[in-house]
Amino acid sequence: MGLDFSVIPKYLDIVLLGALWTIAITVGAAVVSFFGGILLAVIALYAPAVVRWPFRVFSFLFLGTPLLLQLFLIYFGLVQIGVDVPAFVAGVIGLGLHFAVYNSELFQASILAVDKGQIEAARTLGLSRMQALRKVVVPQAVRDVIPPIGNNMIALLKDSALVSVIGVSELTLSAQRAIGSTYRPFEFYVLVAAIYYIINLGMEAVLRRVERRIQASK
Amino acid sequence: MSEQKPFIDIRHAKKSFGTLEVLKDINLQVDRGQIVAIIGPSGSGKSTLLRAINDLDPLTGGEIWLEDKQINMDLPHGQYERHINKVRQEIGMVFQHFNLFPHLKVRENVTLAPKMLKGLSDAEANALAEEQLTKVGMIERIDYYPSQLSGGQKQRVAIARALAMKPKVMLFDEATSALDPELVEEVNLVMKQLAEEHMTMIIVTHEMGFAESVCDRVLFMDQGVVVEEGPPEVIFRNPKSERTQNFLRKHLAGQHA
Amino acid sequence: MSEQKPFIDIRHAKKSFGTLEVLKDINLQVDRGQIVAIIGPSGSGKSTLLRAINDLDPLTGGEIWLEDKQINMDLPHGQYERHINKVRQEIGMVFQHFNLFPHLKVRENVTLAPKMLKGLSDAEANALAEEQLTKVGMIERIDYYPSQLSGGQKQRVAIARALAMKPKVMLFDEATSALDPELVEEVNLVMKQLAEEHMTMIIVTHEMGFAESVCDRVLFMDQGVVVEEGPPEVIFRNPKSERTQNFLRKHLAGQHA
Amino acid sequence: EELGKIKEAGVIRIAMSGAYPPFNFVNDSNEVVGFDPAVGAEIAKRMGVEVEIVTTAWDGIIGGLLANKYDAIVGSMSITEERQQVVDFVGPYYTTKRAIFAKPGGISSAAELSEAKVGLTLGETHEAWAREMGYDVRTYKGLPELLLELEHGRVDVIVNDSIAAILAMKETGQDYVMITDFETEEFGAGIAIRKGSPELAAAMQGALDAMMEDGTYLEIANKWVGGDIR
Amino acid sequence: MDYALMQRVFPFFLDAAWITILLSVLTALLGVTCAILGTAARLSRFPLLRFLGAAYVSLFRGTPALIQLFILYFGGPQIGIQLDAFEAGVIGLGVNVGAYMTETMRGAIISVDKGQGEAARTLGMSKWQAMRNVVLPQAMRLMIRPLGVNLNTLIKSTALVAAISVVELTYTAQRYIGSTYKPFEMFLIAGLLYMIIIYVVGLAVTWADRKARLN
Ligand SMILES: Nc1ncnc2c1ncn2[C@@H]1O[C@H](COP(=O)(O)OP(=O)(O)OP(=O)(O)O)[C@@H](O)[C@H]1O
Ligand SMILES: Nc1ncnc2c1ncn2[C@@H]1O[C@H](COP(=O)(O)OP(=O)(O)OP(=O)(O)O)[C@@H](O)[C@H]1O
Ligand SMILES: [Mg+2]
Ligand SMILES: [Mg+2]
Repeated sequence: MGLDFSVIPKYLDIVLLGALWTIAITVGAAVVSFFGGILLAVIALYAPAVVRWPFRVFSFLFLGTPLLLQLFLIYFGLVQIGVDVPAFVAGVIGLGLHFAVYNSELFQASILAVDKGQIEAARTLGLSRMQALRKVVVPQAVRDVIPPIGNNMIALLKDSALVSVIGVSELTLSAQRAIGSTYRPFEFYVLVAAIYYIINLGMEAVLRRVERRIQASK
Repeated sequence: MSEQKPFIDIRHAKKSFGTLEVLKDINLQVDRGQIVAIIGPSGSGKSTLLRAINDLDPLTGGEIWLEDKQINMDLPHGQYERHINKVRQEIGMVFQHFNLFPHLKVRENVTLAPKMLKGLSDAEANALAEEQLTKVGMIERIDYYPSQLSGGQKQRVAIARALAMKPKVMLFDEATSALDPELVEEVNLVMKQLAEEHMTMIIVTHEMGFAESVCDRVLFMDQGVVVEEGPPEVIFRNPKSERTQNFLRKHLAGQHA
Repeated sequence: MSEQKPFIDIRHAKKSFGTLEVLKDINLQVDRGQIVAIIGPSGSGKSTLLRAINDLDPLTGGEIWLEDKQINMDLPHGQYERHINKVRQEIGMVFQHFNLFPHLKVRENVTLAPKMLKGLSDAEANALAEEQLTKVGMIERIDYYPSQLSGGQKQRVAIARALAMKPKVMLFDEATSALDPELVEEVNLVMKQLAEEHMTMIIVTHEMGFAESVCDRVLFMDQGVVVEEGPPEVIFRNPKSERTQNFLRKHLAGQHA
Repeated sequence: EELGKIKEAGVIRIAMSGAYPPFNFVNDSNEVVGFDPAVGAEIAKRMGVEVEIVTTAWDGIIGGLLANKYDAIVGSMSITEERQQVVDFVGPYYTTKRAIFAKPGGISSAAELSEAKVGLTLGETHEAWAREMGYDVRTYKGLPELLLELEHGRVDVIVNDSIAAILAMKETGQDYVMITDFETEEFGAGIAIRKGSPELAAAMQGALDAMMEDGTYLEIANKWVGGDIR
Repeated sequence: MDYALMQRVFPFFLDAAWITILLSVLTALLGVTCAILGTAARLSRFPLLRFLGAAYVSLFRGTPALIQLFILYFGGPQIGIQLDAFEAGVIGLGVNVGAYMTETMRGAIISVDKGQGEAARTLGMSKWQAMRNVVLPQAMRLMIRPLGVNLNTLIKSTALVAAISVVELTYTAQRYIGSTYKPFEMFLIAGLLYMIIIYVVGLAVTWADRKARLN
């Protein structure tokens, strides 16, 4: 069977609506992963062992298993113990926490890479450890790590496709729906790939601008 | 040592890193308004001593007093933190590598601590920053980032940042040795100005000329002990100890070669 | 300029980075065995000129000759590569930050290029390395990694590495300015020794004393032009140009203060 | 032509999800068993070839057939007009009906459906139907997820083939009520093959007819489903 | 928790874990090969090669791996590429992870101090000699950890080939969920096995990293 892209227009609105969901999930999860990552990094580096260890186990659970399983457990598992999170929220949290763990590794490295002299300078001025961390170390660490964090955000966009397992009608699921009606997998997957690619290019452009802004202060 | 009670009083200071003894029973008294230079070869413990004064490298033995407060106290963690943060506000420190906060503009570098720790309003803090930056001749660069400044300019901002906390003492750890030779003078000028205002200062330096011209007293340290101390004329022109003589000879050779 | 044909001949050297003109028509002739110092403020183009000599920063205009070979030739890529790799073997270069290969021991740092480019056997290369490292006083550290050496030691190894290629010229770009003052002398000694052996050298430096004691000629550069050149006595004691005077005054102020 | 190739290879590759008991599922020995494999194997036997079972996720199952990854889908696929535009069907080899289940005490009549959250499996025929009816639809990967969602009240009803759902509830010990007052349709489940192979279709249809005739079919149906589902 | 069931099916999960491991190993090998070519192209002095390298990275990192797999597996035959599911999985994921690894390798190479290459060049080494003897050995150390991260992601993304009928760990779990209606038990086993695989790979990466940094 040859290619026939004429089937697309009829389903374009479904697919585009899916794209909106994808963007919404990506943005939500990106925010969770960013601040979650900072929090996890600070805990990993500075919290007392009793706090650190549970978080380490938690991190390893997220690093060591496929996202698919994690989403499933958050959505279908939490409700068994009485916590009913809506699918969209579960997707944002699952995806966000998954990448928060990745981001935390980056933040940890970049926090450690901030010159020791910086903390010392802050401490000699009389700032407490927490104050020095908040005002001096973390802002620098964040700034230095924006490019790789940005890459994680872009990876997050692509992994948002997995949120379809818990029934969120994002881009990939919308395409499957259209394919389910037309049996034209190739055409729709190419379309979807193109849409992901465009969103991706948009994110890269934003990232480049942010990087340039940061470079200006360096 | 002209008054009764010294302003800074270091008694039997000892410091080891593991088995390495870096400070071995150091005693040093500094009066209010006095300016003391510390010289000595690399690794002799100069920085360690200076850093001990605000407990950045806590001593393993001995006591350090500032006026009537002991600095290196053994307190429960939370109490110690409150105590040391208070003490450090009274002690300004200037580092070899400036340690300006690169993500903040010059203005914010200076206002950060006063705003956070003394609760100054934006307006008050700004006025303070402008005053201190004017003093070190950096007022025009108030809205620059540190990366846009030369080394000498950075160091002057670092001094302004420390001064903004209105410290009672200023500590300088080789404040000019990371600078290009042409930029050294501008920083030295600021330090001389502080000297004229009778700021109490302890200055670790490799610049004998500068030390001679501003300091009341010079300490020569080697391998964790104070080998010799006295007025600059004596230490530089007429040192008693052979170690001091050797050091000065080598040092001047390296500098002028 | 005692012989007929200069050993190194830089004619009308021009270099721009984008719109920034860094070298503006520089001319410099160096005879075999001559030692030339280049001094000047930061950003004046000293490094750029030195790097142009082995085409690391290719000129945008002008010619550079070594004996009877033009260095900066316009050739098809493959040919140019062969040409420049040959030329560079004859020009030793020493950098401010040593640039030793951290993954190789001292011995391998020295033997790598001779083995690869001159096809020396292991035994020959080892003998060569031992010879050069003895010369710079680093033979005992032959099986250390660079990270285990002090700055001065690193720089001496870097010199040995360059010498092992038996270069006709040595270029030094602030070889001692990243070193602690006490470590400067050990590197200067090695350079003096080379001077005694009549190695042709071009030395970018901030150390006027050293320049005066070893160099035959001093060039003062500022903003991409050679402002003044002559024997060290003249340049340092009796400079004609006001810019040179200014520079030296500031510079010495900073150094001795 | 397809038939010739299969005969030549001596094996027919049939696809199913492997996750739809009792029609096709993995047993404790990790073998794919059930009504569908049994029917497939019997047809193969009658065609004189071996059978090879491929399990693949339901979303891509028709894609795989079109991409020639296997020769037929014997996976409880309902025959619909839309599907008939891209594949040919042999059969039907069984019929079932659409059923709607709700929690006891929850929704009890078709009239309330327009207010309900309706869960169904992505890509199944019921999805298109429910959308046409204008229901508030949630789609999931399969029956297990549907049952979990119904259990926790995140959907009010689920729509599924009656037989599979009833058996599943027996398995999980859940007891849901079937809404009976809506107009249900019968569905024929067919064997999907690529278009344009009338000989293959004829051969398979022949085998199917023959096994229905001689009682083998009934035997298989009794074994796996517990009754005749023709 | 139905432990008896878990015990019964566990051996089959082990078999599936081998498929996952095999898939990961082959994919990693192909990925590294692609990455070496991609890196060479991105650092080449020919603009066309640089462009192709950049386009490869951009396209394959810019779209989801799942979609790439679908296009290769389902779309391939429409343009004459017939692959069985396992081959398609290895090729699809391998080329995909190769794009990520290209960036890792390139990043490591360009973060080696520029002075290193220059020092080698001033000794007379050619560009390639400097690269091979001076820059690459140092870049190698820098890239071990980030490549380990790529590998970790890769292992988890092998779950995607379930969608094209390779019965690996995730699809084994899904099949059993379909048959037993015990999702948590099944995902627990699969999750455990993934964690073991990833933990072991993590240990290997840490070991390699430490070894590379020893001097
Ligand atoms: N955190 C540390 N851990 C272990 N040893 C240390 C530490 N800090 C300093 N030392 C050692 O203590 C000794 C004294 O160091 P210190 O920095 O005080 O010397 P210094 O006189 O300031 O030298 P320089 O002129 O090089 O700054 C040195 O041998 C140094 O290696
Ligand atoms: N790769 C480059 N791209 C753009 N500008 C450059 C580059 N390299 C050098 N420059 C500029 O060229 C000018 C001369 O630089 P150069 O390094 O030659 O100075 P220098 O005399 O060696 O200074 P210093 O004493 O600080 O080493 C400076 O303004 C510098 O910013
Ligand atoms: Mg020191
Ligand atoms: Mg330079």
